[in-house]
Amino acid sequence: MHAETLTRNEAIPLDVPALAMRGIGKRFPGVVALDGVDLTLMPGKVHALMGENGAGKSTLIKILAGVYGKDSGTIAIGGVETELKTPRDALKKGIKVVFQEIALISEFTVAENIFLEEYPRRADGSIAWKTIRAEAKALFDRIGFAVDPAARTGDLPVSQQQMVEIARALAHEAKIVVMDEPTSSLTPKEVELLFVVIRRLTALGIAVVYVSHKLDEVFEISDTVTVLRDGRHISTKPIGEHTHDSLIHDMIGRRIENLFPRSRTGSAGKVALSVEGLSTDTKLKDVSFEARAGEVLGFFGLMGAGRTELAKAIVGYDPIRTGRITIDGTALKPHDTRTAVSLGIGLLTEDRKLEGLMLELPVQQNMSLAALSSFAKAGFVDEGSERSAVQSFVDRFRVKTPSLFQPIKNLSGGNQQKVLLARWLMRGLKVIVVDEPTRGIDVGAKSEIFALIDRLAGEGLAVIMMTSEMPELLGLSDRIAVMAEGRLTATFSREEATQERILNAAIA
Amino acid sequence: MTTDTLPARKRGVSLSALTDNSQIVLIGLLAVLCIGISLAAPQFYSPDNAIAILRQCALVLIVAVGMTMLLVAGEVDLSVGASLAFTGCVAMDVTNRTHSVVLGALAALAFSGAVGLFNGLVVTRLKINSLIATIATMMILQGGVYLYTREAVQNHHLLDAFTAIGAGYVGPVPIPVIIAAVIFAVGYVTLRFTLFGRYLYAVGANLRAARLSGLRAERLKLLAFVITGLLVGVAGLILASLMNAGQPTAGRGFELTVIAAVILGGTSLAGGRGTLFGTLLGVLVLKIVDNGIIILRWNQDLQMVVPGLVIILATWLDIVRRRNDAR
Amino acid sequence: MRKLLIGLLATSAVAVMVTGSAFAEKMPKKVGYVVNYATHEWYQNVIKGMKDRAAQLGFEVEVKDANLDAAKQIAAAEDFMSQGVDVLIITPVNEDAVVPLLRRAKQENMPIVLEGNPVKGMTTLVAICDYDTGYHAGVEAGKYAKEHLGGKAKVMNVGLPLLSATVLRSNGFMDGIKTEVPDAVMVHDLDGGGNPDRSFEVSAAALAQNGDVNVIYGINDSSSLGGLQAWKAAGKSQDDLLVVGTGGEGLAFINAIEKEPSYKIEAAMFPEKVGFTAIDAAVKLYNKEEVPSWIVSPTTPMLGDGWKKYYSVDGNVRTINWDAVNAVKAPDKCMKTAADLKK
Amino acid sequence: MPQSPSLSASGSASPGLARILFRRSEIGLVVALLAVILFFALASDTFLTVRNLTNVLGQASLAMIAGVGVAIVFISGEVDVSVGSLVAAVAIPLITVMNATESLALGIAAALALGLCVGIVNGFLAAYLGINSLITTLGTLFILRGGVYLYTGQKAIPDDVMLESFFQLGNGRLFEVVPYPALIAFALLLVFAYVMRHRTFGRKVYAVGGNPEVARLAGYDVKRVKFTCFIISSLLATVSGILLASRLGSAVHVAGLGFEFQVVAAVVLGGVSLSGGVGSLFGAALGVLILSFLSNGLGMLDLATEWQLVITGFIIIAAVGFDEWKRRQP
Repeated sequence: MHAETLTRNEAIPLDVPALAMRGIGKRFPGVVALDGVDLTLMPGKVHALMGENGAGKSTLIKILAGVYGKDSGTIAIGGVETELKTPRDALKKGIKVVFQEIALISEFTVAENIFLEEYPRRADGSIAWKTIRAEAKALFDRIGFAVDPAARTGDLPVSQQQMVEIARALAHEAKIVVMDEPTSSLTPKEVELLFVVIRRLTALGIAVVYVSHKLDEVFEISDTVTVLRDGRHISTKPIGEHTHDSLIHDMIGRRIENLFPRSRTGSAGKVALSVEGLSTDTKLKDVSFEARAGEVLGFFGLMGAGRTELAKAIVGYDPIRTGRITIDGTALKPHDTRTAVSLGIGLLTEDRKLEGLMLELPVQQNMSLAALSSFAKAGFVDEGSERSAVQSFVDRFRVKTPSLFQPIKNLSGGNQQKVLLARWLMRGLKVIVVDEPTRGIDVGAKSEIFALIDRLAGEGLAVIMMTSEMPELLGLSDRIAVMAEGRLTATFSREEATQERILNAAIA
Repeated sequence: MTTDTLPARKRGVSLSALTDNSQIVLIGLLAVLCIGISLAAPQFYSPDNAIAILRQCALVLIVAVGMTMLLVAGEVDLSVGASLAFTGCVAMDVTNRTHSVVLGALAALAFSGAVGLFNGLVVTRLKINSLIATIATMMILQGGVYLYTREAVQNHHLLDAFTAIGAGYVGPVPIPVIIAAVIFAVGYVTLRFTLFGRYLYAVGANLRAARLSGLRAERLKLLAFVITGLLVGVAGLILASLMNAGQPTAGRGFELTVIAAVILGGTSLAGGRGTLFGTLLGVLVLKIVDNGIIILRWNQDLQMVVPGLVIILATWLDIVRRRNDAR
Repeated sequence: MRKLLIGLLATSAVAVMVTGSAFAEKMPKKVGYVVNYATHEWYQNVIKGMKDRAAQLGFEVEVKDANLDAAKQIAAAEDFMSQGVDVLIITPVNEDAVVPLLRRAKQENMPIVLEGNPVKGMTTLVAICDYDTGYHAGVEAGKYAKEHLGGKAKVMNVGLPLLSATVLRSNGFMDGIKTEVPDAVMVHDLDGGGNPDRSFEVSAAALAQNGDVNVIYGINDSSSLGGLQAWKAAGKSQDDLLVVGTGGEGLAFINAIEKEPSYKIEAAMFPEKVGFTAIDAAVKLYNKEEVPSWIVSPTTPMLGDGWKKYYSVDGNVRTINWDAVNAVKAPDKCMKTAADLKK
Repeated sequence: MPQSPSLSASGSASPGLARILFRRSEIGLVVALLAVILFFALASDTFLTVRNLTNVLGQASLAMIAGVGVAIVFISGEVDVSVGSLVAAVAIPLITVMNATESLALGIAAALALGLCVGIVNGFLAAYLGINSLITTLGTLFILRGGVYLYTGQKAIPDDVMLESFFQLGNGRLFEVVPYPALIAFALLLVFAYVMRHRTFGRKVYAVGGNPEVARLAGYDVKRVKFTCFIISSLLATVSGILLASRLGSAVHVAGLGFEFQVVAAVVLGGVSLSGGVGSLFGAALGVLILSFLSNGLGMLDLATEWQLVITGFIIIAAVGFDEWKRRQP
């Protein structure tokens, strides 16, 4: 049966919507993620889902995948109203999702991950490993992806893992295939292969949801576009009725002007951080750069290019093999966050939950962590001055929290990020590294974070910003460094930088 | 609610500054136990019994102070029972040889501190899960104590000061209770008000975040292990004094009692959550249950069953409570 | 005095030679002993008695420890059988748990001497009489109570219900004390776990519940000492108290008798003698001689300084006085055994 | 890009007993086991005999059977320490029912029924109510042991009917050579290794332990998988308990004290991670064998219990420490 998965399923009627979501609502503590959103998918069509980060795309997809339950609204599949309470329900209805975050078991082989949802079995019920390997290989051959089906998934680079994710959605019969940012780390050649696959899927009558930031891709592949903003449905139109500008307008709304409030005028100061010939065992190869006080140095790279690894190495978190890191003239002992912090460099991590937040602890404890020793006298924490310092940051940053004693897990992503940023500002840094500072943050809070970053540079900090978001890269950076495969491939001044040049350098 | 981890300090110390929801459940449980037992057996409230309970609590509480710090930092030490027995033997032996209580006490602390250091190094340097590492240490100590002494180390020095550590009184209050109270107070202040205490919560709540913020997570954990070790030394000294001998067979199952009390007090096995006040309540509940079973002349086998049930129940109530908080 | 000692030693040497020569015909090469709990002082002394006796007779005793694990005990016995020992001596962790082992040993013609308690299908058992030990100590305690405690006996039994042997001791003690003080009562019947800290803990609670006690009985020295320490910690005077311990295996009781005014009676069970007797039984089995199915090893209550008759202490080393111990008469049969408990 | 063809050739998707047995992670354990055997063979002249080696296999089988179950729970990302009391508890229905009915089958059924109940309770508390499984099973460890003491009045329940089949179960040998418990252990090991490798349930266990969120996205019922693992663990511990009861010829209230430590130590030594998703049942079995041969060999050298404890403790630290170090290497 698996060999036949790529043949037209005659049972799919082409005139009934494959999926009709009506008035979907979903709220999280402190945030309305979705508010009455509609989405209709037709068989054999590619439907692009657009919107800024935090617009509600991921939430909508997760409801479709059965990961989240909806608070209100209805879902009909093939004209039949249905409930998707668990991922299993969604899979049974033929909904396959390629998630943005890699959803693979790293200990398993690629082939096994492909068939994770349903293992092919032999007559006696045991797993047909030979079939799995053969079919995985056949599948990759058919799609044209070069991935070794026998490799341990965790050993693969992120781009290949992404291909495995995509391939997995095609391994079984599906009525609806959802792809959430499938190309974020693929090369243009691989993107072309993906598009061939998508076209083949639609020819079979499968409805495809395509989520992407990349306008060119959307114009190339999609039939219809739905735009979400701030959890609301903004527009659904055939792609032919859109221009680049109209699409951006729908996504960003009026905020396009003030999203990147650049207030700085002065030029950069002296060198605050210098990195020479930095290499690690894991990723980085001979990275050298300098960052100056009062500037935002943006780092761009596709997924797996080494941005996060670079961030972790220069703040002393990960060990390095060779190279020299100097902060404000003092050499940093590698793999020692304590000295790094005391020298004045800190990291706002990409993964807030895993590396930033102490979820169960209150706002106050979370914010004061790095600066705590400055409130201590003879080892005792002066909680009075700690609290007033925290309170002043809560006021200045407009952190929305019922009290300083609220566990931080109950705050929205934007407010959490403000608390983590304040953690470092309270400490008083010379260099701050921010890694994907707006991931999972809604649009309103986003511009506040941008304003904060801008202000930091204005106050004389060297800001190093790792990002995969082109608008924020271009909007905020004074200089832009581009990485690929662990190397620094290009550096542009603000004036030189264009999307095309940056992308070319990132793909090289 | 405010928080279940670090209670908010209000101006002036009110009861609500010391407690939180999970502890209200425990306080209620404690009240029910006390009332129930004393209705059935009035001797429960006799001064003798109160002192007996407090003295029993003292030993557990002293070690539980360290264990709370360890659990808050996300680690655990199962070797405390075996270490307790060994330390008692060392204390008695050295006091016998030197006729000095001070040297005996120092030797006990040095030994148990070294055990804590060993545990800490194995966990932080070799990166072995502390559950496994301290099971191994437990085996080593259980074997080691018999290599050290085949039989109970008798009191040959007959120093009154040594006997007083465990069996003496200041006024009506037994000295071990005073020692425990002091250690509890110091522990409470340390965990609650000092940089070290606050850092332990951070390390346990999110190790990576703590390291990224410049905390020396490994060293903090190591310190918590050493503190636990030293407190075991104090308890071992008291036990040796109470028993008037260093008993290599003592301390069996002691580690489970201590951990049970700490967990019952609302400290999470996952780290980052817990208070010493909760631990105090946990110790009291467990020891009053233990005492009540004897006072009520129930079958002593229940002393195994009841704590098992109480801990599962308390943990479940905690989960229910937190689930409700999240809404 | 010294001459007397030397004289005693000389006679004991002769006695040893005489008894030794009785077995002169055939000695096993190796005897294996699976002990239930080698780290306990009692068994340390049993082993000491065995090794001493075997050395006298010129062969080797090898010991494996079950460490209170019934499964490990079976494994250790298996290992001995495959190693090829000539006779096996076993102190069961649990009497019922060695029945299959005895069956297998019989299939392989491995002679087995049991120590401790009787087991279905056994050939011979070397044991003290637990009930009798408690009983005689109880009689002495009763006499003491009549003389010093105003004829009243309110007993706190720091017991160990886990083992039938220790239950028998407690029962014997109460029955014995009642022969002298008929209205003696057991105020507390406790499970002290046989270890000192647990005994201390439960005794402290029990004394708080009802402190009207004047006799503390412990099924072993750890239990009686735990009970006494709890008494002292409760701030009670030892003036009207009698403490009775059982076992007399280590230095602890000697220390207590010397230093604690209330510690007056110790029911000595002479573990060394048990080991000694077990080896003799093993040799007999090896020679396929007739052996009684129950060989009783003697016990006796020691009052006050009475221990000095059987033991001498130098520093941390305790030496048994074999003559005095060998002179203690053992009954042919126990008054009560574990079988009586099941009725 | 770490993608060497030699590694992928020996990748986990290759069936065949020999290749399963000697996958990367287990080679170290096999070498360690052989080293232990070699050492004692040289140090003691009574160690390397067929009789002794088969003895050890028989002795190891109890920990191995329970260890397979505990390893499965570990792989699913949970912990089960209740097995120490369970092996003692299941002997009670076994012996009682056998005494009443003179039927081995009914006795075994009664024992399995109790094991099933305990598994359901553990699984329900840990998987469905979400109580930390260490606390849950520590609780049931206490409750079961206390329950055994209460029920038996701290006395063993003897086997009154003395069925030959029951005696043979734990004490007999196939062809007078291989102990039946060893055969049963090996059979169960093979069955569950097959399940973990070649049935979807086994793969779900690995997935759930390796990454519960991904497993949920793949449509697995994470709670049910964990629930089932607890039941398997309890049932396997029941089998251990039945064999133990046969070897002890009775329901012994003190049986299995500390058994849980022994099993957990062996399983971790065998490379099964406490954090889930990693390890194999063969590894766990090798861990059991290493500790069993160690204990037997040290006994042969006439080393007392205290030395055995000390040496075993250090070996666990060294072995697990080495494993962690190896895992950290890129």
